[in-house]
Amino acid sequence: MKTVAILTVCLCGSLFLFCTMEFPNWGDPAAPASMHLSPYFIQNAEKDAAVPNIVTAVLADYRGYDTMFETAVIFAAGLACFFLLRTFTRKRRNERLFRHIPTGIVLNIKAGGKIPDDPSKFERIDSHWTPNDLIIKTTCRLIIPSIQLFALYVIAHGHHSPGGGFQGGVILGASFILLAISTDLRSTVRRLSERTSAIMASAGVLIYAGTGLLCLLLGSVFLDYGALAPVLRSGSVMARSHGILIVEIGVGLAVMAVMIWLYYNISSAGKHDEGL
Amino acid sequence: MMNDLITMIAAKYNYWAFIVLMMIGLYAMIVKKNLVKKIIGMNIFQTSIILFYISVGAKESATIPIIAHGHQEGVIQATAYINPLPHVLMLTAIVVSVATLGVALALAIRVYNQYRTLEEDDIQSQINQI
Amino acid sequence: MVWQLDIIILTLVIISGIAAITIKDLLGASVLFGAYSFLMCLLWAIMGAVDVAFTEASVGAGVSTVLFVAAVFQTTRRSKD
Amino acid sequence: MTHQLPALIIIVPLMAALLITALSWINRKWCFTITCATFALSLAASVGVMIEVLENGVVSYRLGGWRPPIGIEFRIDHLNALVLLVIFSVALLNLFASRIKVQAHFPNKAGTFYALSVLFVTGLAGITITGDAFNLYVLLEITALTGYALIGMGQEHAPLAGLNYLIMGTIGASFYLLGVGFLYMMTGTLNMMELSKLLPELYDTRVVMFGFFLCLVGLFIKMALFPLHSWLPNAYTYMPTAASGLIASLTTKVMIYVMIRISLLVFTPAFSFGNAMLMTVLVWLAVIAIVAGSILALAQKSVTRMLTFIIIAEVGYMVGGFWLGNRDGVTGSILHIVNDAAMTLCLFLVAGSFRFRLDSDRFSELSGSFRHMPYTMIAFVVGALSIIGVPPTCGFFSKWYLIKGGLAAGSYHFVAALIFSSLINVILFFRIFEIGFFQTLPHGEPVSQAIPAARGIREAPRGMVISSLIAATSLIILGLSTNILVSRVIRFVF
Repeated sequence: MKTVAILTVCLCGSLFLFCTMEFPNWGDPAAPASMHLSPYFIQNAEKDAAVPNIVTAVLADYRGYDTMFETAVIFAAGLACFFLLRTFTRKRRNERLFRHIPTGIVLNIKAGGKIPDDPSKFERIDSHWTPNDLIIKTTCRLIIPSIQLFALYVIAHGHHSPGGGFQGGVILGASFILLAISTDLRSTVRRLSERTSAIMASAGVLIYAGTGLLCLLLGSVFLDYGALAPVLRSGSVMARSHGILIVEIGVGLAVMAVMIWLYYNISSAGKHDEGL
Repeated sequence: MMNDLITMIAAKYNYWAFIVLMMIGLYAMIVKKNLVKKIIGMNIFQTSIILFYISVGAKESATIPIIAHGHQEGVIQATAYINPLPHVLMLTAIVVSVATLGVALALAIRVYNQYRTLEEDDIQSQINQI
Repeated sequence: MVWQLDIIILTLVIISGIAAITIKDLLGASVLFGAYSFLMCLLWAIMGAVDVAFTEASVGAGVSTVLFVAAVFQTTRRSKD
Repeated sequence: MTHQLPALIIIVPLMAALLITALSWINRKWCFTITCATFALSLAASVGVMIEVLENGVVSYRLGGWRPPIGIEFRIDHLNALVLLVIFSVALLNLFASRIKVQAHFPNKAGTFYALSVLFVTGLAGITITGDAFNLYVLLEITALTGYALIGMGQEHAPLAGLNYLIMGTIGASFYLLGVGFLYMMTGTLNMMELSKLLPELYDTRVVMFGFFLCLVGLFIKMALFPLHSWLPNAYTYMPTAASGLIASLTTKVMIYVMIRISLLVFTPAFSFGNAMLMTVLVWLAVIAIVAGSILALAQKSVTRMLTFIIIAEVGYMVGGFWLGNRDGVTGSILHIVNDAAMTLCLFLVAGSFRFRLDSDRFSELSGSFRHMPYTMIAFVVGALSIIGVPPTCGFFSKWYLIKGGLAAGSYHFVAALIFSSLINVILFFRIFEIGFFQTLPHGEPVSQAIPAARGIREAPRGMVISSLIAATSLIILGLSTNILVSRVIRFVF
């Protein structure tokens, strides 16, 4: 079996190698890929949509339909993970663990025992070893807001610099994941519940598709942001630029929510207890 | 002769690296029995394709596809900027690959919960026993 | 674009790719895969695909690795191959 | 408003999927209604598009208002419109049948199930109408991802089967992407129409040839052509019955449609059918697929598993028929896409009813089913006759065209394989009829205490029975309207 597989892989590789001889040279400015369609994008992106970052312009405007489905793919992944993993039935355990927050001492309360009644001093945990490191917690508490601020900058500044809705959304999501890693999943879920993240994910994609639909309802075709001009009170070029910003915000929202949702489900195998 | 060889290597080595990575990914997907290894192989395979597309878009003596400020008045030379289209396509491909990864890991966790192992041959022997 | 740098990074990418699929410890494999993604991101930054590099840095080296580690924690670290 | 119809086909289900997800966290009651309305609306839109195509020829819709090679366009010709109709009709019928099953199997996740299946259908419809080679890949992945999730929630070994499908499916989709990359590298465009204009000059280069080959191999993996079929039987056997009618009857057919589209639209027929060796090899592969699928189906002991191998054989029919390269073959292949979708839907719905009432669909459990589930069995018989190819069911007519094409091309091995597989199908299904009809008296017990009745077997719920009967009727209607289909629609394809 192994040799057959290696032979197949090598055969595949040598076929490709055989083909590379006819490839256009790497970095050749006269290669067909650089000659045919891309000059239009390079020369017109700024004229058409007032976006200096050509990649953003192509991503959200010329090929905006692709990007809408890219967001839908990530949304589908979140949905799929939830569908596959989430378990709603909790195992009844005959012992419960509580941590005294100021001292970090863990109380193990057997069935029938009295549950500590001061919720401000005790927190419910799921295993004896649940990370509670002061240094990590404090560092993350300091870092997370700046990460989030940077993420918002990345979303908003995607027109002029690398970045955009997708990257910013991932970074925003990563900040919440960092919070979940540094404390525990339970407290993160308390801050941003699963319900919120699911609704936010669909709202994000809905912003994108809704913008497209609005263009259609305003008398143009789907995703033609130029049609938003009367609503945004600007010229059609600036309307395209603003339209791109709106859909980027939608993408950012959806991607952030889905990343958090994915992490919630994968890190706890759908149980949403202590997580990593 | 020697010069020709060097120019050919310079013009193609990126594509060769893509082929090597693709072979690594394919090998891992076909031969490895561990499911997480297979998933890693799948990701390597996908990134190799991204490498291919980005190499197609590369352009010598050109800069990143963001129009320089102060360029607005003059005519924009297409040769001055790298081809942006493959970048756009590959952004989508990266998103697709992380989405696939999420679903794959979710399935792998379900498989583990069912059989308590991630090795494909162990699972197969468990299935055959029933 | 400096071709020496390019070749060094390409070699490193290939090495980390091979290492990620040969190492027996799955946690190590996930971390090596993160390194692989990050090297890949450098490669794209060299080739001028800044947006792709940015995405790969945040997705491939960031979230993917976290998801891998999370999944390995939920399953097992051991692997026979 | 009619010129917006193509966009509505996609937007309505996409928005609905999002709405359903949000609603499933707020108020679950509405999920089913919204799904229903979505499919009905999209079906109506695709009927509208079909009428438009029949009257005015190809419909093109520019997304974002950009002209085609710059932006993405929808391009709907006769073939697409036909496939769209098939997709939404199948989705609607399966939805009616699946309502009770969803409530029974996924009580907490019904909304998510509906959202995933709507996204799945959105992906398929998007694949069908897009005019952009890369966009097709993105939508392929949407279909695939939702499909993996739906399959992974099935019973027994479903997660493993789903993961295997995921890995194979990703290889397939990646090969397709790579093939598109090769074509892009040589031409610089991704639009299908423009590719077909630019490619003829490059036909003799290795890269284009190899790109074509890669696209085909990727699609073969996705459609489970014989040596690459290993993911299909397990995935389709274990998947939840609520989704089986949808996934089993649409995925492979849409992939075959994509193959036809790539070969005829992106490449010209002159190129695709100009390479005699390629055609011979592919027809031989199809022959092997038909024979192997039929023989493997004989070895199975449960209805669903047998059907999965029949699907593999049917894929062989369509691929072989198309690569015969003559008019009759291609007509038969396209006709079979429609007919096979209907047949598979009918049979999978019936198998779903069996599993719902009997908890299993092993042959041995089916004894006495004609007595206790008469309407379900009527649908089953009609579906079986259609698979076998008995007139006036639709299976006969597509097989007729395929055989005519095979004879015209001189591919007698293909004709022989078709007849062989029909004979095997006779054996397969009459075995089940025998068990269901005659074996009411196992172990010589009196009729009143025959096992099925004692187990409380009765007719499947109304929704399932009605939808399987509608599917069965559609088989006969499709058969009787073959002439119209061929002369009004398929004639324009090739």
